[in-house]
Amino acid sequence: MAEHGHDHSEHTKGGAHLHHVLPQRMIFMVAGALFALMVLTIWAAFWFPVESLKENTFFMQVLALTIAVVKASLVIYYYMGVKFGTRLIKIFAYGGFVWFFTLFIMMIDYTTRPMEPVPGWEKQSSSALPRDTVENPE
Amino acid sequence: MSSTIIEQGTVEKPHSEKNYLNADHTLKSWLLTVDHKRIGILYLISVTFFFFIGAIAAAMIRYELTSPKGILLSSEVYNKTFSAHGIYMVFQFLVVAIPAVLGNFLIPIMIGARDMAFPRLNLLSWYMFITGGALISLSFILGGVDAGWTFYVPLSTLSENQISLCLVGIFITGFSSIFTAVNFVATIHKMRAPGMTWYRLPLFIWSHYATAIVVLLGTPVVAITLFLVVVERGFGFGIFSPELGGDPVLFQHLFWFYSHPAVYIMILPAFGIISEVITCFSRRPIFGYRFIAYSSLAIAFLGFAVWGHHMFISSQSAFQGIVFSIITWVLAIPSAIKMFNWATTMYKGSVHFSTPMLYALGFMGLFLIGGLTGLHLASIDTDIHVTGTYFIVAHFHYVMVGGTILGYLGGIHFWFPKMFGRTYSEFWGRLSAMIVFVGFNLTFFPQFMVGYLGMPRRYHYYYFAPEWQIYHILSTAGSSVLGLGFLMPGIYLTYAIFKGKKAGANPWGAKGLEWEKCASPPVTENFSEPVIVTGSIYDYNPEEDSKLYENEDDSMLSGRGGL
Amino acid sequence: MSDHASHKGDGPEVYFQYEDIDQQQESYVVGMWSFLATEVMFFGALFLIYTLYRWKFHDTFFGAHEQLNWKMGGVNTAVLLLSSVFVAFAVHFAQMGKMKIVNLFLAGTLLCAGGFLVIKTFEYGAKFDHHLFPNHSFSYADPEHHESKSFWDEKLPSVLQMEKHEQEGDPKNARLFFSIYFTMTGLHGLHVVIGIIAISSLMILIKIKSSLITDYVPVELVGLYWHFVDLVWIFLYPLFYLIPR
Amino acid sequence: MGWGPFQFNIMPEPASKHAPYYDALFMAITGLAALFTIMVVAMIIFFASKYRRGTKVDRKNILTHHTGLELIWMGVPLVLAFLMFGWSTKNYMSVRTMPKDAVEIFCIGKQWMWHFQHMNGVRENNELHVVVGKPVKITMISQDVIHSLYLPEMRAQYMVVPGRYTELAFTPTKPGRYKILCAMHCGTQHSEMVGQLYVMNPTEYAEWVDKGGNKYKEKPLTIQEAGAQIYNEKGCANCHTGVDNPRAPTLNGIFGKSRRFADGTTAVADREYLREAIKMPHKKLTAGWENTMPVYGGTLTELQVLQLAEYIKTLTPGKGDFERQDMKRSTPGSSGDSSPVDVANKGGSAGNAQFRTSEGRR
Repeated sequence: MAEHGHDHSEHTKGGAHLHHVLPQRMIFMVAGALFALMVLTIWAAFWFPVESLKENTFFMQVLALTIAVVKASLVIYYYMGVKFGTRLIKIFAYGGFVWFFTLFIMMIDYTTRPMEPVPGWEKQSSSALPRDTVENPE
Repeated sequence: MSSTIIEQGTVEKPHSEKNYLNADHTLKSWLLTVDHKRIGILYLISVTFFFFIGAIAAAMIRYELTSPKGILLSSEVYNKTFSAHGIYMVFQFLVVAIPAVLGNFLIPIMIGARDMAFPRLNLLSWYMFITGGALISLSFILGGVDAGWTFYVPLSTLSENQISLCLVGIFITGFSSIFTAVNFVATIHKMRAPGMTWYRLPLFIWSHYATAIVVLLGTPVVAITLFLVVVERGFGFGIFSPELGGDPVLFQHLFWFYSHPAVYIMILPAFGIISEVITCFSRRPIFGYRFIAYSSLAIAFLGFAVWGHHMFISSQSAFQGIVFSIITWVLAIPSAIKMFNWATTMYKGSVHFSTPMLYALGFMGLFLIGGLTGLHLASIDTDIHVTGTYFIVAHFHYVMVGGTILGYLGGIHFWFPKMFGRTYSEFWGRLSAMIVFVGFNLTFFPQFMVGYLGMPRRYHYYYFAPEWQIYHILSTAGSSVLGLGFLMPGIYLTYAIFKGKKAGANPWGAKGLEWEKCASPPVTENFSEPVIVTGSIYDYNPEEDSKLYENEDDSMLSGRGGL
Repeated sequence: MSDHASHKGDGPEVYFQYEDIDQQQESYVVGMWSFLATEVMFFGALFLIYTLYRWKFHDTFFGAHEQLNWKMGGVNTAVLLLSSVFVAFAVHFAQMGKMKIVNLFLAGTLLCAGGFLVIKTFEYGAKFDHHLFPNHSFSYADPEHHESKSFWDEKLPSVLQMEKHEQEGDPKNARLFFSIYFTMTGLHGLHVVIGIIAISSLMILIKIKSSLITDYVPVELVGLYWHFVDLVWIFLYPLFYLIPR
Repeated sequence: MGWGPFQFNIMPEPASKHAPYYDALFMAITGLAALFTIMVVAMIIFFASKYRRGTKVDRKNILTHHTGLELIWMGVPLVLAFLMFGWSTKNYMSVRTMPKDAVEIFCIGKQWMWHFQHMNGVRENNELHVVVGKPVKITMISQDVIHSLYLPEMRAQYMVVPGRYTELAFTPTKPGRYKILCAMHCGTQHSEMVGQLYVMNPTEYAEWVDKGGNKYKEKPLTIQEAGAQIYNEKGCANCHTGVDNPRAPTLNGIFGKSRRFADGTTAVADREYLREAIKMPHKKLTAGWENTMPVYGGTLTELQVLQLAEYIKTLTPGKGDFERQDMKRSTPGSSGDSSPVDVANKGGSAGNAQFRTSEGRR
């Protein structure tokens, strides 16, 4: 059975074993990075130095999520062995995470519900007042 | 006939009487088997059982509706009946039937493997399927479920019956199909025989691959959604409860995120079967192999972006409705591609009307109507009036029954000699195929009309509009015929399993590893020799084939068939 | 299975359905990854629900998140990261064939997982005592409940104790927050429990030198699963414990 | 209605302005579907009979793929699909655009009953009376589960969702009796959640209104009056007086105006906002006031909330739909022309002084 050949796109050449051993040095480095990023995200949440940005919810959330994504990528790429995986494994590894975003098509619904795509399509014909006629209760 | 799938050794081995069926006769050998063929047979028995439960519920619904006043059942029982019909048919039959029975049986054989990649996981999925079915059945024994198979909140969270138990059952069944899909993906990717490249794969495999992808990416979403309903009922978590600021429409989004692709889980495998059957009985290479193969994948992926067309009037934003509408229109194209390619496949073929071919032709006609009436529902304006009526009931029965079940029956008849090594009566086969076709149309075509007239689905009487009765009587009459058509294969196929004539390895003269390299019924290891594939797929020659039959009477019911 | 299996020389066992060890190993890894894609979608739906309600009720979510103990969440993050590192080492040594060391690291992972669950118990216990579990006794914005120190709070070392925050925001939407919190962390906890079962059975199998463990793949599969559990927590932590105002 | 006992109708009577447009599109799509069905079935029958096994025909030079052909049968349906999509979306927009001069009706769905509330105070269960030729806008909300208000002859349907208002508009064009159905499974007696829609001539309608609907011996309170009653019963006026005060902001003229909240956000005070502010007042605190208002989520029904909102609307001078007619309110009975629709459309007017004056709601 030595002469078997699978689809060329997936077949790894030669008799070499599929796995590539992640060196210990790399494990330590990634671990260090992960812990550092964990500290970073807590630090950013409570002691972020730039006051003006700290006020900005959106920025802070994006920052926290970016750190989380970096951490996740480190785990996926090194610890879960995607770096050394075949192309097939890469496709499945990334495919799941990419496909997750199709769920967010749903957000179109919630973000556009208050919108009025059609002229005269008001929720209340009297609520479409220009915003500048605001009366403040104060 | 020169076969270009090169084999080492002969096709027709002298009958070594050992095969997967008689390898061991104990009950334990069946219940603890890891042989994909035996698991396929286990699934065949169990889905048939669940199909008949669902069919009995359907019959009760139909007889109830013959009278505008609803004489047979009370409202409550009626609601539980149609819920049972939907839940059994969708979760316990349609979603699993073709992949679990024919897919399990054929995928390893078709790609030249000795078994699935994970045989024990395969057995586990069958047990989970049975457990899920048992829990669902238990929920109906203990009081029933009346929320319909869609379980829309807040009805399903407020309703006081066995919904939680039923949802747990569906959850487990869902994970059973996920494990099956994991198995399919790994098997199709890694277990192909040497030389079995992607473009030499039978289209059956392509469509099952697309199905497995949809199951993998869709099922967990509905699993978690139904789980949330369970915790909402159990603890009052209230993630969908409007009382707490939750949004009941979110449930519908998440539910249809799976349940629309689920339609493709049901129909894509049938596409695969039809591609095989049409090719075999036209005796010529399929037309547009790559277009059919890639249209399966296109359907699988595009199918994830159209769920909102179930919700055009559900108070989702109109903007999103329009987006979903246009994607749905676009999604009609891949199905059209398949349809045209199948029709063209018969061009210059050597067409033979055996039982599987009759089912396949019936499938094409019915799926055409089912698919094209889908356009009324894809169109965001026409959907308003007919959604939630019998129009939609008729539409999805044309797709699900006319598509999936006819495909399934065609597949069972096509591979029956391979599965059991015996042949059934071609006369009864053709007769029942025609009865199913006629009965089906009589059942569901009137429902289009009564739906357009405004009969809402899930009504258990219609005393306010007695003029609809005629359609319902037609439909019920048709359902009796249809029921007969479904019962007949059950009888003559069961008879044939034990008493049928012995079939050779390749009774249809078909191409493909399962026919040319594999005995009927297959041995436990599938192939007695190692398989190497060198030729192209579907390498038929219609001219030679037709010459063989030039002087034969080949009328529809002659009963001689291709056997 | 073993009666079907065929040994070829001294190498790892190749099951009868496979041609060779490469095919077998990659099949398993592909199967696991496709299952993980499923898991991503499983949690994905919950992340979508979280995003939607967070976007709709941001202020209440901010108010309610202050009831969570971010210090304990942080410790749990560290514990899980550490367990992931252990698993990475376990896979590393499994690939080198040193099964004894593998068991050592798996034991470390188990210890971390157990620690995670203990800390989680403290967190959940405090929530139950403060009537923040969204069942019939849920009560929010009720000073009586959150002033009193519960059993679970007192048992904590003082470093990990949190100053009390006023319970702000709409009680109903806060209930939604806690519903999502308990669903997501609860399901994550369930995955941790499944992981513990998987790891301990793996350890036993390695210990008794079972015929099921002939190469590194079982360790790798369990490792993939465990890393995924860690991944989920990497996102849960900032999303629940560190909501910016 | 013209429903003969043995008559085979293929479509429900088109009785709204939109129905002919709807049926045209429906039939166009049906025609397209029929065309494709016939085409493919003809292909199948032709090929299957001509190339039946054993027939002596040319089977040489088999074609196994032809990209041009594939592109044609992808391209033509695609173009047709886009055309039909455009047509249907245009139709959809026109039917989902709420007419400005519509008769406002409120609908509450509950298990298992349709409850309608007219502006003039008439309340109906499972029946709805409207005038022919006048656009109707129904604002709907559900008390329990999701329902779907389905008027087949109007080709109109929309879901009635708990927790949020949805809207449905149609213009009846033929007098007659039509069906009201619930098309979303809503529990045990789902199939009994049916009613009648009466489309009446203006004169008949005026008589009907004058009698105060079917059921009432004496004239009912208009929706605004009912709202005012709740307003007084619940003691809203104790805090929400005519001017801003330390306890609460005034409600005079808030409808349709932008409100600024304590958290810095703003929103227009529409019906949706009012419902939230009544049922869950702590959610959006108006800037400058404390969270002192009691929660009315449990005490007021959806109908009462609707009535209250309509009353609060009347406190707005010169804004809103019907107020245009009605805002010359200082002089009772001066509500201009008195076509029956206006009778339905116009409620009572603001100010306690005018309640129960017959002139105010002729």
